Amino acid sequence: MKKLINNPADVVKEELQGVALAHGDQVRVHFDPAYVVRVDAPVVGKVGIVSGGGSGHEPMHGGFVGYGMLDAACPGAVFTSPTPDQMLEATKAVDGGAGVLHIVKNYTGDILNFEMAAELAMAEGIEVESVVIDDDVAVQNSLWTAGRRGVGATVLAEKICGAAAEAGKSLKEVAELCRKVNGWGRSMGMALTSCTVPHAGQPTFELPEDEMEIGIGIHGEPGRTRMALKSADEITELLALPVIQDLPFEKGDRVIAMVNGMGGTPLIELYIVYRKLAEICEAHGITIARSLVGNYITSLEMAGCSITLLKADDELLGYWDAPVKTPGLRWGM
Amino acid sequence: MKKLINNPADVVKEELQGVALAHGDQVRVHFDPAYVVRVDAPVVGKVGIVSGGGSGHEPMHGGFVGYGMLDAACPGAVFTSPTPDQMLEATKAVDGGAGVLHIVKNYTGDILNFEMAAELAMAEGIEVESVVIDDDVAVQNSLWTAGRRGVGATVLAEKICGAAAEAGKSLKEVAELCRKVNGWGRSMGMALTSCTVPHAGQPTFELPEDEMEIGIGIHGEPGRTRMALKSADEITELLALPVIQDLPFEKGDRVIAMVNGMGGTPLIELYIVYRKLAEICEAHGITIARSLVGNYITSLEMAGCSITLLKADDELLGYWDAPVKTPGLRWGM
Amino acid sequence: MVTRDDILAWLKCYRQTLAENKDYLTRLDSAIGDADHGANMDRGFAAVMDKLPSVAEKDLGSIFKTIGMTLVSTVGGAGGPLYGTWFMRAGMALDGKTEVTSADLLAAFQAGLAGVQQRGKATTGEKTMVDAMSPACAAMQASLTEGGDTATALAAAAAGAEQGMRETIPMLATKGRASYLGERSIGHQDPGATSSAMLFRCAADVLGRAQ
Amino acid sequence: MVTRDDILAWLKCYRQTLAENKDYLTRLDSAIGDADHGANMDRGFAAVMDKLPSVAEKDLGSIFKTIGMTLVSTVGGAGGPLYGTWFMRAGMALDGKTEVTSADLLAAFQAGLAGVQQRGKATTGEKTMVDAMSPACAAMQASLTEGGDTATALAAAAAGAEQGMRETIPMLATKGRASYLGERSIGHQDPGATSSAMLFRCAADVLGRAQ
Ligand SMILES: Nc1ncnc2c1ncn2[C@@H]1O[C@H](COP(=O)(O)OP(=O)(O)O)[C@@H](O)[C@H]1O
Ligand SMILES: Nc1ncnc2c1ncn2[C@@H]1O[C@H](COP(=O)(O)OP(=O)(O)O)[C@@H](O)[C@H]1O
Ligand SMILES: [Mg+2]
Ligand SMILES: [Mg+2]
Ligand SMILES: [Mg+2]
Ligand SMILES: [Mg+2]
Repeated sequence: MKKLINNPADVVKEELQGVALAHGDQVRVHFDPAYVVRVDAPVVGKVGIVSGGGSGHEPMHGGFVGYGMLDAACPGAVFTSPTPDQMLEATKAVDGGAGVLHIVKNYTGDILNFEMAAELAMAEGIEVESVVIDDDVAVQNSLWTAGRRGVGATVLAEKICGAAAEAGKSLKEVAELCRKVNGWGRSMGMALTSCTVPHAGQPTFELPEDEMEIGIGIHGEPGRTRMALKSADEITELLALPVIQDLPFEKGDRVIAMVNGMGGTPLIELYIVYRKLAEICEAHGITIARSLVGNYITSLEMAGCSITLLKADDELLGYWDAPVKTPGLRWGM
Repeated sequence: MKKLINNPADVVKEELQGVALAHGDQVRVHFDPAYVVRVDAPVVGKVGIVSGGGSGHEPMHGGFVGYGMLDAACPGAVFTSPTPDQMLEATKAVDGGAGVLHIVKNYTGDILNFEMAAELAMAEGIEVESVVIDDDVAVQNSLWTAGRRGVGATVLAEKICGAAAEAGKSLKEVAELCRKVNGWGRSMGMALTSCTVPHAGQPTFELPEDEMEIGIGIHGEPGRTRMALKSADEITELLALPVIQDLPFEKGDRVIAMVNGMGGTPLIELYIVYRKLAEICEAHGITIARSLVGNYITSLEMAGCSITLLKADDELLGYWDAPVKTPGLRWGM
Repeated sequence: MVTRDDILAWLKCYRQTLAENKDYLTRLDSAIGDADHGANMDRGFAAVMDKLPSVAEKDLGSIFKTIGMTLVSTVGGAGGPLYGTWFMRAGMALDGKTEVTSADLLAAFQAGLAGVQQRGKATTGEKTMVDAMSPACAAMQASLTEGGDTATALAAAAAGAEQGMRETIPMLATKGRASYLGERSIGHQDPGATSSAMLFRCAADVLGRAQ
Repeated sequence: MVTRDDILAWLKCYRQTLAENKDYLTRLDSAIGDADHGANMDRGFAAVMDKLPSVAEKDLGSIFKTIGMTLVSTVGGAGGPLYGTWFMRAGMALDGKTEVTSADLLAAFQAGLAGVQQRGKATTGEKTMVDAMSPACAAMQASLTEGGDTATALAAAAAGAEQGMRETIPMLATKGRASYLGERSIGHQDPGATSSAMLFRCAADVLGRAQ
């Protein structure tokens, strides 16, 4: 295991200390229980937005705390959902009287912990809405399983809902918008190499030099299928087509497109993927109205990428373009 | 070799096509000869700033083209300096009548090619100033060698000089400022793993599972010394102390600090390094006034990091804080 | 009767077992999950051990509820809320008691199982910890009905849990993270069922020896 | 006399040699540089081959200057401007000629060397291509002074270049990218000296056989 870490048990704590030191002008980090919160929280009269999940996906979620995006993020241990007490304290810290939205990725752990937190917060008189993000088309959906995983659309939902909250929308409206984003967003990812969980000390899976994993999860969960390594263009097709097929994207639709790096893949490769994705979208009559290319929802040092397409109307594009000021995403201010 | 690429010979061309598609609102990409240029170039009356170098260091330099930073960037083949014709065309494209600054990293290839380009541009009546960045303390400086390499300070110089040019400073003034940044900036890097040049097809160097390379260059050039893997805190000291010792940073000085990822190292680890760097600076009485943590000057998929400290006075901080709008660095607009 | 000290010894045994099997559990979780179950359980029960002295003089209900809350706030993931719920619900069944019969224990185990099923919405056959907890309760109940003593009943519970654990191997996961794998979850033993079986094994070893 | 066709055959031989040794040159450059010298030279001379037909009827001066400019605009790195300069300066020495004597060739090689030294500011002993180019010129001059014919003189040049190339192994680099390595540059053969020695070896093989 080759990592820039000290004791594996201290990884998340020390990272948060680094975040606090680097971004003290934008966020405060609360320890025990751990959460990252906007310096100006709570914003009176604004809907608060809280997300969270296991660490190891940076900049998500802590890097998306700030004006126009999240009010707070709860980091769990690496790849482990945070606990209800973190979420409860974060919810209390950002409640400006207009209620709090929990954006939850669809993993059993995240669901159960956020559920407990919401119960506790509501018992303390805070209005809470929870929206579950489940955009990963790699997982064949079914009534009988835990359903799809929440991946890339989470980033887009946090940006868009953050803008709506900033614009003074009500809790019901922001939650409705979040469900719309989830309904219109689809993702799929792949891995060239495994990640290594610090306390596990060895790669989560073994992938031979000439193979790749299609449909990988952001925790190194095995994907749809393992196959021989292919070219960037072929890989992009393997990801983009299931995404396009799953949603009724239609000729003339506009989308927000994200090509996301898993953490160990350099930007130069992500642009090569983006180039092919743009070509595929064009061939399907889909217009990429906005794009994001880079590391936004990662899986430690895994090499690989994911593609997210979000069908976007004027409402979503308007919120997308609104100013955002976080360590991980910033424009307009 | 596991990469998201098609033919190794097409990597740079296809990446640039991706950049053009993703950032068409901010930059235009010219092919043959290849350069990335601001959509609104030339800006009449403003000093133009051109940089460039081998590809594989993304977002540098192409990702730093835009308002408040570079006017154009010339991408070479992977790790290979671009050619004079690229630089000449880029220089002509950004000349708004106030002359053009070439920011050149100190590598023989970059020096020779930019030198030829400057001669050609001046022969065409364009005023050109060249400033060489050589901030890498890993290389023991000497009158008898090619000197130090240009690394992290290049990013800071491009930001600061871009702001000065935007503020209407003259070519002489912007060049002087660039020399000041180079004089006050120092960097050092390390690698946990090698990068793989696409056309070489195999890692540039072999690094056993329990070793690391201290003082690595951004092209996978061997560094100062190879040694047993150490903790993040120890590694940070190994990088920060030579940086601090080389420049007469004094108690009470302020600095802009950058912890830069080499491409394959996840953000979570960079914050752990930043945390220790902040501690070391504090122990030396140095105040970190501004910081940057992330992938800014990379070496393909190499795992590792570099540290840059730039002593900063009010002038530098003022230009640092000025608005910038590029694909790779953005704030204030 | 099983005394409070016996119960504390059981928990200590479990904490020890988890520490020893941390890597094993994580390896199981690497195959069909996200490689953290061992570390999660170990972190949680280390925290439980730190907390226990402050409630060691209280009734078993308070002790179990404290354990449950400690797990909920330190484990995270799916395991935290589920094991947390198990202990909290078992604690309710033990309210006010400082020593218990085997029937009390069975009632606590059943309450825990019901809590886990309510929270996680899983039933048997879905490749989760329920597949160890549920046969453990069934086997213990059968043993007590047949007149088995505490040691026999707990041994039956542990054996039932272990058999259930092994039976998760051929199962197709339909709950939890392993369900994302579909067919590819088949052939691997569920980590949560494994940590549950260890809990019952410690009970048999420590509490079975008690009287 | 060496004809224009001979010269074109020499260049073709060199292009071929580079293609075959691309990986070898890159491996040398991996040890003390940045792993691109083979790809750079190969790319450059592929472009040269594309360009040659359009100037093949012109004088050698024009041909060499075209090669030089093509290298400058396609190779990049240190190699591009240096080899580009070598061909451009050699071209100036061959201005107007369509066939040349061995003395003309020597003058062109010397002009090329002078150009490289002026651009790169390196002298012998710094572990660069100069360490192959310079002894090549010296050996060729000595051979011609002794009355050697073209074949003999070019063979001497090639041998001189190769000896110079090997002598870069123990050198400490003080120019180019390898200089960043300090002591650690010792023990490795310089890639640029190696590609230069190949240029002279092709000259000996092709032009030496010419008359
Ligand atoms: N819905 C559920 N009901 C009961 N047990 C579950 C459920 N989902 C997951 N589990 C159990 O949790 C275990 C995984 O725990 P852990 O690794 O700690 O959490 P996570 O999956 O969040 O990483 C699984 O092996 C399974 O036994
Ligand atoms: N200043 C110099 N003078 C002469 N030759 C040089 C000089 N610097 C470098 N070289 C030659 O260039 C070669 C490297 O070429 P190449 O790999 O193409 O360029 P780069 O070093 O820019 O990657 C070295 O092996 C050396 O022979
Ligand atoms: Mg987990
Ligand atoms: Mg090079
Ligand atoms: Mg797990
Ligand atoms: Mg080279």
